Amino acid sequence: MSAHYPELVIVIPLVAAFLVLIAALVDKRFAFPLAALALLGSTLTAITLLIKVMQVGVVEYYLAGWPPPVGIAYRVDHLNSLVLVVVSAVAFINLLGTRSLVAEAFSDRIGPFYTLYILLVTGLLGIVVTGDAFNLYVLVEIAALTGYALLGMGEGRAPLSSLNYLFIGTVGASLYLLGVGYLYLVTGTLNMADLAVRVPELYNSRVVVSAFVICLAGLCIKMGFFPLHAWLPNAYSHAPDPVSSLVAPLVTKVMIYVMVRVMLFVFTPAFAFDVMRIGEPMVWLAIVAIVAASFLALSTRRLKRMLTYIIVAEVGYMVGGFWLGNRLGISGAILHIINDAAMTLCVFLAAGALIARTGSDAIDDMQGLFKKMPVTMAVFVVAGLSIIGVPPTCGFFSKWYLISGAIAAGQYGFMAALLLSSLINLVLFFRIFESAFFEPFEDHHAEHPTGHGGVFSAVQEAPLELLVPLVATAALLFALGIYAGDIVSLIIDKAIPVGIV
Amino acid sequence: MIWPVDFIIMVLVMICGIGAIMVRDLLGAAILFGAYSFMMCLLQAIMGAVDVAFTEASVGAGVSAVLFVAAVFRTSRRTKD
Amino acid sequence: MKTFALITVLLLGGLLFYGTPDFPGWGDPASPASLHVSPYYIEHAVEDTAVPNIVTAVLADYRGYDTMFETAVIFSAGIACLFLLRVYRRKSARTRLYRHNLTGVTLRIAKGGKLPEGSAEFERIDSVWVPYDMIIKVTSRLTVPFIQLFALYVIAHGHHSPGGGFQGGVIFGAAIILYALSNDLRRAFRRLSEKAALLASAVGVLIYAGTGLLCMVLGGNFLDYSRLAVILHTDAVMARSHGILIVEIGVGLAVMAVMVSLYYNLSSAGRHDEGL
Amino acid sequence: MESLLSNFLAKYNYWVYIGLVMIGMYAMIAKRNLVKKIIGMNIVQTAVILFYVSIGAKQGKTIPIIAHGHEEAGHHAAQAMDYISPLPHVLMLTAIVVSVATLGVALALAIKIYRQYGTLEEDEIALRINEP
Repeated sequence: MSAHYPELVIVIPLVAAFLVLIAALVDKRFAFPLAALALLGSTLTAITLLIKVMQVGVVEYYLAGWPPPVGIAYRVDHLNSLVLVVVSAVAFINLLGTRSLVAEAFSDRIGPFYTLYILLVTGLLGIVVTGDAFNLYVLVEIAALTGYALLGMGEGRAPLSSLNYLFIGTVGASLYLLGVGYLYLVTGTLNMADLAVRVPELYNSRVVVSAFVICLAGLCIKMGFFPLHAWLPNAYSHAPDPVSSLVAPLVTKVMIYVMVRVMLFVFTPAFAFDVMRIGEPMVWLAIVAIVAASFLALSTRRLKRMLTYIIVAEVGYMVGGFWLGNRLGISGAILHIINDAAMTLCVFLAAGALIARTGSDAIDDMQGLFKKMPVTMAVFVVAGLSIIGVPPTCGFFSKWYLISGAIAAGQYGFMAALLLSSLINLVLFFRIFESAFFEPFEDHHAEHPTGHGGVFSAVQEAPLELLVPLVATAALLFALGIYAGDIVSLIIDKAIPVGIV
Repeated sequence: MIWPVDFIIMVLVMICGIGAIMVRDLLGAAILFGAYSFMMCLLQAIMGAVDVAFTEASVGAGVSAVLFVAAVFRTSRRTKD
Repeated sequence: MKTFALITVLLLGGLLFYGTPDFPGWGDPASPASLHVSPYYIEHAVEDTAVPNIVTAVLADYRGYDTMFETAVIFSAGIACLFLLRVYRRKSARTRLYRHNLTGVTLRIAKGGKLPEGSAEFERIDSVWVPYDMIIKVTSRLTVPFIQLFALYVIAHGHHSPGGGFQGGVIFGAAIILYALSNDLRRAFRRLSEKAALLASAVGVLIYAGTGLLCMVLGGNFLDYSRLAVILHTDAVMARSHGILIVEIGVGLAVMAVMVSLYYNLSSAGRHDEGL
Repeated sequence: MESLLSNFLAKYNYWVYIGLVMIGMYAMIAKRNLVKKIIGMNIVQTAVILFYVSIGAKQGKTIPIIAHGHEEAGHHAAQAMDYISPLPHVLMLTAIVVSVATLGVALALAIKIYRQYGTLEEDEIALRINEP
């Protein structure tokens, strides 16, 4: 059975998605336990797969028994097995943490909700594990379609923002598909490993150059890289809380993983960094992204909107770090994919609990919350410190690698942007900490009569089932920080091709 | 392949595509989109992609057009551009 | 906005235009795309799978994994539409229209009036009043079974001619949509209810994924139909052919159900009382 | 000049696809009606499909269904040069299904927006949002 681990990671949640729907037709109380069981199974399989990859190296799996390039093949190396664990674990923790929020917000459509939730996770896991350029497009579309539906169920402007996201996301995916078509036109294959063998002969072909630009543009749209980020803040901040704490940590990070995968393992590093000479302009764009997004975050008074702008800035960190083109920078970018997924999950879960209890997401309404919700606020502080980059938490270590990479590459502008953004994050979070710690509590329910009712009516500590995942993720932030050196030396170092120094 | 037929269909594809986004009535746009899909299907059949043409005929010209009409019926026909 | 659109479009057009001169000529049999992987399919499809339609063989076997997710895409679209639009609260009955079947007289019953539910003589009609049109109803009732038969043929004969699960499923769905269009949504619900459509779409994709899992249980890789030979009592090649038929049936079922469910939700804006 | 023209004509399918991508993108950015934007999105997707189908085309060859497959299977294998390449067709079957799935979700969102604001025009929706 152990030979089938790469496939089981995907198939367990996929089959569970259909079973959840059928079970919910019978009785909707079956939906949550089945979903949790499926994601638990997927997480455990991903962890065993990671251990196996660390022991024996690259694992290959031929779907339908056809060897590539004729069939579709999985090629699981250190990079995707690590990201697989992160994606499945984040999805599982978020599922546990948001049960009561979901039961309240979607009481009449629990079955479809969990079906879409699991299909979204399946799509993301598939994107990470696949070794076929076209298969990746299909999986991107699954993740995107379910994402549009989940994001569109919020109140107020959510459907409109979600439709805009759909337009922009479809253009991004179509551009990626077009780029793959250009590559197929000159190479005749869709398998990533096979493409990497055949592309080097064609460095001078205009078709490969256009394919590179089109693919990169499509991926930049999908990950919300700065000039193309316009859809992201609206879509994420108007979404229902249980959905934004799933989508925000995962979707942009997985798309950055796709960029790393496509650039390093399809176009080959030699083409991406040396032939195209695109590294310098991309790093400058990333600098603009970080600075602009940080100032945009400073200008808003809404908690979730501020966090979405921080995501845009973090995308700038990772893209910039990757395009530094040296080992330290790329290690930093990959480490930051993991750390940022954990930090974003933690901060969005905490924000979801705060918003559910106070019924408002304005930063001004957070006075005195330390007294009312001490544990939730403590977790929020830990997540905030990690995003700022304070040493024992994981955010510090990935920033350390990124800054060392910037110094090694001589990109002092990028280093300055990282430091400036940390400073702005410090202001952003201490503004909240200060008002939550020192100012007296005011009940804002009178001002927001349409806020959440039911279980979340009184401003008090979040329920235990939400506190356990919250504290667990906060502990995870410290653990990732403490073991950052081991993660880099044992896993990430082996994921980066040997040619990059 | 007969090139005049090919050429005429390509011109028709362009005309239907431009028409579908120019016409100031959403129901008309939906029907023109159906015509566009059908012309696209002919183009694919000419190039020998029979399976794709079959799918495009049933999905693009058939079900997509019905879905457009249903959505327009449930919202409004009015458009300003 | 228009100038911005023009600039973006021209930039994109320029980018696409830049690559085109290096393309191999259109229809060139010696272009790289026709020389690397494709010839393998053309030369080996029949001996590997006993399916003369190479597109079907590649779709359901060599790249069957893509097709499974494609079915999952269409399934998630159906669920997404339901999730976004469905309104479960039943609004208090507004003014309703009923037709007396024998005389063709239309009754308008105001809010709160006594409704002739369950009566054989009266039939509810949509509030957008539609005249009683015998020609349309009879013609579509006559054609629907033949369309459905053709859909089944397309699914079953996909091995030898253009067609397969998707096309057949879409045509089967279109037949039910035609029935719903020519009659009304409530009559269509009597043939294929919302729950049945949901169940069929989930079962359809499960047939596909379940076949894959069965192959895994029998010791092969996921979706490796040749392992089904043990169960089907044939050789590996014919097992692949039968495996393709099984998954095509699953695809057809799922696509049919999803198309109908999309139509139900879009045409009634999720209320499921009055359609087109 | 002669060779330039013949080079241009030899790739006319590719020019049509570029034109369609541009039409679709223009509709998606410049039009303010949501259904028009959805039509533009679909035009972009079908243009990509046309591009892939053009890759697979081979002049003067037959469709990828092997004639008398069963009888001749044992005797001699099919010649790759006689048939149009099937792989792009397979990929595009998938892409068509993806495009109809996207269309369904997009229309559902459009209906939901109409239910909320009573219009499909972006500028009118912006007015309704800014109203107190």
